[in-house]
Amino acid sequence: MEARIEDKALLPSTMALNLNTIRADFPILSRRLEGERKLVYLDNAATTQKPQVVIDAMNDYYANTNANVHRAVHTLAGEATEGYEASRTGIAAYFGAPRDNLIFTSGTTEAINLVAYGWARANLGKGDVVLTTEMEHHADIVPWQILSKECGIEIRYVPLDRETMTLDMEAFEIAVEDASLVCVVHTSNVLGVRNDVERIIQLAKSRGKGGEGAHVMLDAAQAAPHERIDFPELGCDFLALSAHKMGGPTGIGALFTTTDTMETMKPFISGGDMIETVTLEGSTYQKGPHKFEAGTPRIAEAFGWHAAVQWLDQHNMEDVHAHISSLARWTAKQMRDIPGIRIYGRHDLETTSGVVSFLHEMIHAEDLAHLMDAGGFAVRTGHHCAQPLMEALGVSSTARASFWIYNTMEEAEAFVNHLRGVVERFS
Amino acid sequence: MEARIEDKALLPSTMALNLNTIRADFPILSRRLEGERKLVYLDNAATTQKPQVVIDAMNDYYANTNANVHRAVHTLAGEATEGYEASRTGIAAYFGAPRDNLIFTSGTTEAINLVAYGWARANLGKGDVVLTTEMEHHADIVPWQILSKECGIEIRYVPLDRETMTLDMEAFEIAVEDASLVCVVHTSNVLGVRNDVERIIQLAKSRGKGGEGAHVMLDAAQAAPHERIDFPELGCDFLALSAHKMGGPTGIGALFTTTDTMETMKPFISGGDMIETVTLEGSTYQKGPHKFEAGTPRIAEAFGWHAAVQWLDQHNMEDVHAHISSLARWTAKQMRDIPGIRIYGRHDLETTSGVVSFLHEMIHAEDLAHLMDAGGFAVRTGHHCAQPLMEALGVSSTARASFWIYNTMEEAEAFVNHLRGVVERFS
Amino acid sequence: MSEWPVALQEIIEDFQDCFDRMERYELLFEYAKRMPHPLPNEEWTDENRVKGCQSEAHVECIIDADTGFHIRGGADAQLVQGLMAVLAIGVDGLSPSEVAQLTPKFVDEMDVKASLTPSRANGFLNLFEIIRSEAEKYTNQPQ
Amino acid sequence: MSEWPVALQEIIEDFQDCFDRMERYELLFEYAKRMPHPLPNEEWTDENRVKGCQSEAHVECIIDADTGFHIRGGADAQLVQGLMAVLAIGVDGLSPSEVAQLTPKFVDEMDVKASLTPSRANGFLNLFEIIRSEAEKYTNQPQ
Ligand SMILES: Cc1ncc(COP(=O)(O)O)c(C=O)c1O
Ligand SMILES: Cc1ncc(COP(=O)(O)O)c(C=O)c1O
Repeated sequence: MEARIEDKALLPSTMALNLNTIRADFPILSRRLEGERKLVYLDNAATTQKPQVVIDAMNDYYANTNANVHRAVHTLAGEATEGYEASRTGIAAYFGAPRDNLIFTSGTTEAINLVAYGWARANLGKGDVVLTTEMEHHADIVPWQILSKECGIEIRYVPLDRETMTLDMEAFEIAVEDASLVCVVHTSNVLGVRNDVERIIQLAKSRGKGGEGAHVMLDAAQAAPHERIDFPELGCDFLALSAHKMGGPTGIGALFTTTDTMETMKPFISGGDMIETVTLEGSTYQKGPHKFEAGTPRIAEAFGWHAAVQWLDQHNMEDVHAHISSLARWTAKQMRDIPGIRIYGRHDLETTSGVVSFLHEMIHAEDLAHLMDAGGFAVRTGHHCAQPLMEALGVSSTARASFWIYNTMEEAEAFVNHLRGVVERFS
Repeated sequence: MEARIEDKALLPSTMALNLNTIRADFPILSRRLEGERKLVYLDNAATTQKPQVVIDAMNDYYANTNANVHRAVHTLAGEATEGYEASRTGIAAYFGAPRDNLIFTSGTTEAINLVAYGWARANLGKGDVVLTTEMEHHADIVPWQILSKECGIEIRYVPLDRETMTLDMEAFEIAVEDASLVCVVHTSNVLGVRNDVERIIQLAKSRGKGGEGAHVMLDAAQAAPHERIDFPELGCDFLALSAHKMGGPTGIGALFTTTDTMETMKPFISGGDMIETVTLEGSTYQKGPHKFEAGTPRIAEAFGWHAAVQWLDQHNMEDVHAHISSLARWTAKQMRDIPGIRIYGRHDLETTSGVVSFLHEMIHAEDLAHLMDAGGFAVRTGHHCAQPLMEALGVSSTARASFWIYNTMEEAEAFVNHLRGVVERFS
Repeated sequence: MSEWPVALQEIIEDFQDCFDRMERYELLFEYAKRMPHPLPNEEWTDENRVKGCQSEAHVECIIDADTGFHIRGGADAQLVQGLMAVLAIGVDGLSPSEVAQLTPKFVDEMDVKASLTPSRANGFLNLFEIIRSEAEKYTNQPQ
Repeated sequence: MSEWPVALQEIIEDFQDCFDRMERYELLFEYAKRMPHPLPNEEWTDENRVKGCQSEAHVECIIDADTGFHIRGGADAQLVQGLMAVLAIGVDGLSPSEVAQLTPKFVDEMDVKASLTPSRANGFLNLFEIIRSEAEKYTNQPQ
């Protein structure tokens, strides 16, 4: 059975994006694979491709400006500092935040570690509960496990509701009362489910820590490429992100945090640039984000990420989300008709991101990924750094197709058709 | 008085390098500043410029290969993983080391923090002495100060011999006996002095920790761009480096450590990719460097750094060092003849790197840097993240010119002449 | 270069006849079913696990004085089991010294290598090396 | 746009006559010596320190009912002190409300801005803002 074209009525808003111009911005999309096969890149939840403007921004930095930033007098150093700090301003503004709420890190993982080492170690101890969920990426589990061994905090996990494939919000409402810190993935990298983060924050603030209000950290690695996040409006205390999942380069990400909370944080990685004075007896630290940014920063990466948010900013993120989400939902719907395919996630919700996790009852996920790759379709397979979620789903891995802004309906159709062929031939 | 040409006899080995072809490899060197002035980049100790092959390697990665690495089945992910791991192998080999001695970090600063958080916190405690020096960069001071507050280690500093501008090795010999960990800068970023690291390691191993042998960490940020370092041959336990100071990109560096020592290290930054299994109850970790590399790595940066070591490897590093060192020594010698100029460092030693720190008795260092910049000369001014060393030198900052492989005798002469003009006009 | 054991040579030719990667995969799926001495799941242990495979793969070697060298193995992914079967069939009944002298180059001739991702290729090389070194232990030929 | 206070206008023209950056720097060094009301080192405190300068710079404003607005200041780098002096001479004796209405744009007209690094420019803008807001406090004009 071919993909049913009439189902494309699911895709009203795609019209708002000019996919031809969008695709033309990404050099890799014209790459041909072995046997002149077209690349259909559906591994966007792992990392997105980069528009030419991002590559150019870093090129231009290295070819014309490169110099170490801060404390600098010469022309190049001045330009580099100006560009680097303009990147901070621009990226922060994209997230609705003042520039000094943004601490550059190497990615979401380091950002969450900064919350653990910088804030939690200074502010939590025995008796404090860190509430997280079964839906988390390992980046939001392992740092808490390490911290708990060290300083006696207790970790509790909000379970996945296995029926609805969403967080068990009833369990959350009860558990939040004991929590000093609530750490939740904004949008799941496996299920595509967007958690009701507004309600989670509201509950944590009103009922957390016995009514005192808990701190909230959101893992927005998968959310940032999908929707426009306004950090102050959300009202959480920490927001962790990676540039490479939203069109930016590898090696850079951010922790957003409020001025008040930042003041309660201890330094984490230390060295040059984060100090005010160093003597043999001791040191005093800078104020604001610089206190947490030791050493030569990710300068070229900041330029690249800045270009990425400027590129994204050309588009209405609601249109972008509608496009991606409807591609994923259409694809999931078609796939349910393929014998033996099972889908994980809630593809009946408009808030779902571009992720479709699936398995075939006979074909091993890894074989499936090879067989899809043979058709030019890049899908990922594995536990997606979410083993507890796999455990909750009763599987050890899934295959995952994930869409982003440049993917097209034709690619989704081709994907479904190739998958159908694979299943017919190999099961 | 013009720069004396006969002193160029100091420069026998420059002949071995073809500076025209070398310079042609660096796009930024043809940049013109305000008023069509040529750029003379003398801020190499802060960060070096990048050859086109490094820029191209990252470009090519983003335009043709970009995918997240590890646990990957599709073509791009396979190529990215292969290239990333080939970078590890290639970079490690450049330092004479097996690939699994190399832990990627975001730079020297994070590498030293990894020693502090990953090794020292697990292996040192009350009663242990960390021996470092007055010559250190803040990156090798502040992490120890933070650790000492936390776990009671004691920090001792080997003083600078203010006469010879080198480490007081007699003091070192005595102090090393109590030390569990010795942390020394291989080559000073302020003085250009290369410490006798071979002897330091030998003493630490034979007499450290009451004869048991101390661990040794070398900060090789300034050494790597200057000489070929063979990690196993040196015999230290940790070697910290930054790519951006040796022709590579920002955002990446490494900690080298031996297999045995690595096994005694606790995880530091944690999350995905560094675990073997994660359950709600706890996690087990990967073996080798991956245990310390959580999250999406600096993929493009690894490709870029790999290209940088391949580029460097075309040259004999002894010739490179001789070239840079003799430029610096020639320059320092000329500068001593300029009235009011005072030089910091030992420019009579062949081991000295490309760094010339200086001050004028009347002209403020920052003014000096501006006045040099007006001539197109990029020099840095400030405490160079070495306030304790500034204190020892009795100054609050210096101006610093630092040479690298692409700098020429003509640039050195022009620098000296412009400086002479500035001093005549402004003092 | 075509100095491969007869059984292996036949397999190589089988694969060379394939039109494209999908056909080669189909053939590997076929071979996966023909594992001469399967290793049932119950016998999968940490000791016989092949490291470097993403999926589970387990292998053991048997040397029988009369019937020669044999591979027992199993994997949960069929492509892995297929590669394992190719090897198992290719060397079945050879002497340990013949097996010890084998190189993994036959995979190139099968044109399968290009279809293996690096991690898969690594897994395969680990598998091959386990078998080769196991055979070497039992070989009389020194050197 | 040339609605600058007379003294400032003269300084601007002085700088516009400069041939290049080195000459402008020379002129700034000159001005550094002409600080109308120097603030001696002994009076440098944390309170009067200008933040955002790499080097030390300190400034205080005096408002005298008879003689108007005055800047006392000092810096260890001459280029900073020169900029400070330009400002101090340019506004010396104006009314607070005149000073409060000043914009830092005159630096553009002096062609000096291009010669300032961003950190220096920031330091200068901080200095300017300290003085402007200090003047504003003493101004009778509301808004
Ligand atoms: C001697 C020395 N150590 C450490 C560092 C810190 O390196 P990075 O800023 O790349 O982390 C530097 C560079 O500034 C240095 O010169
Ligand atoms: C939900 C989620 N959290 C955290 C991460 C970790 O991000 P990074 O690897 O960029 O640090 C990822 C990406 O893998 C993710 O999908």
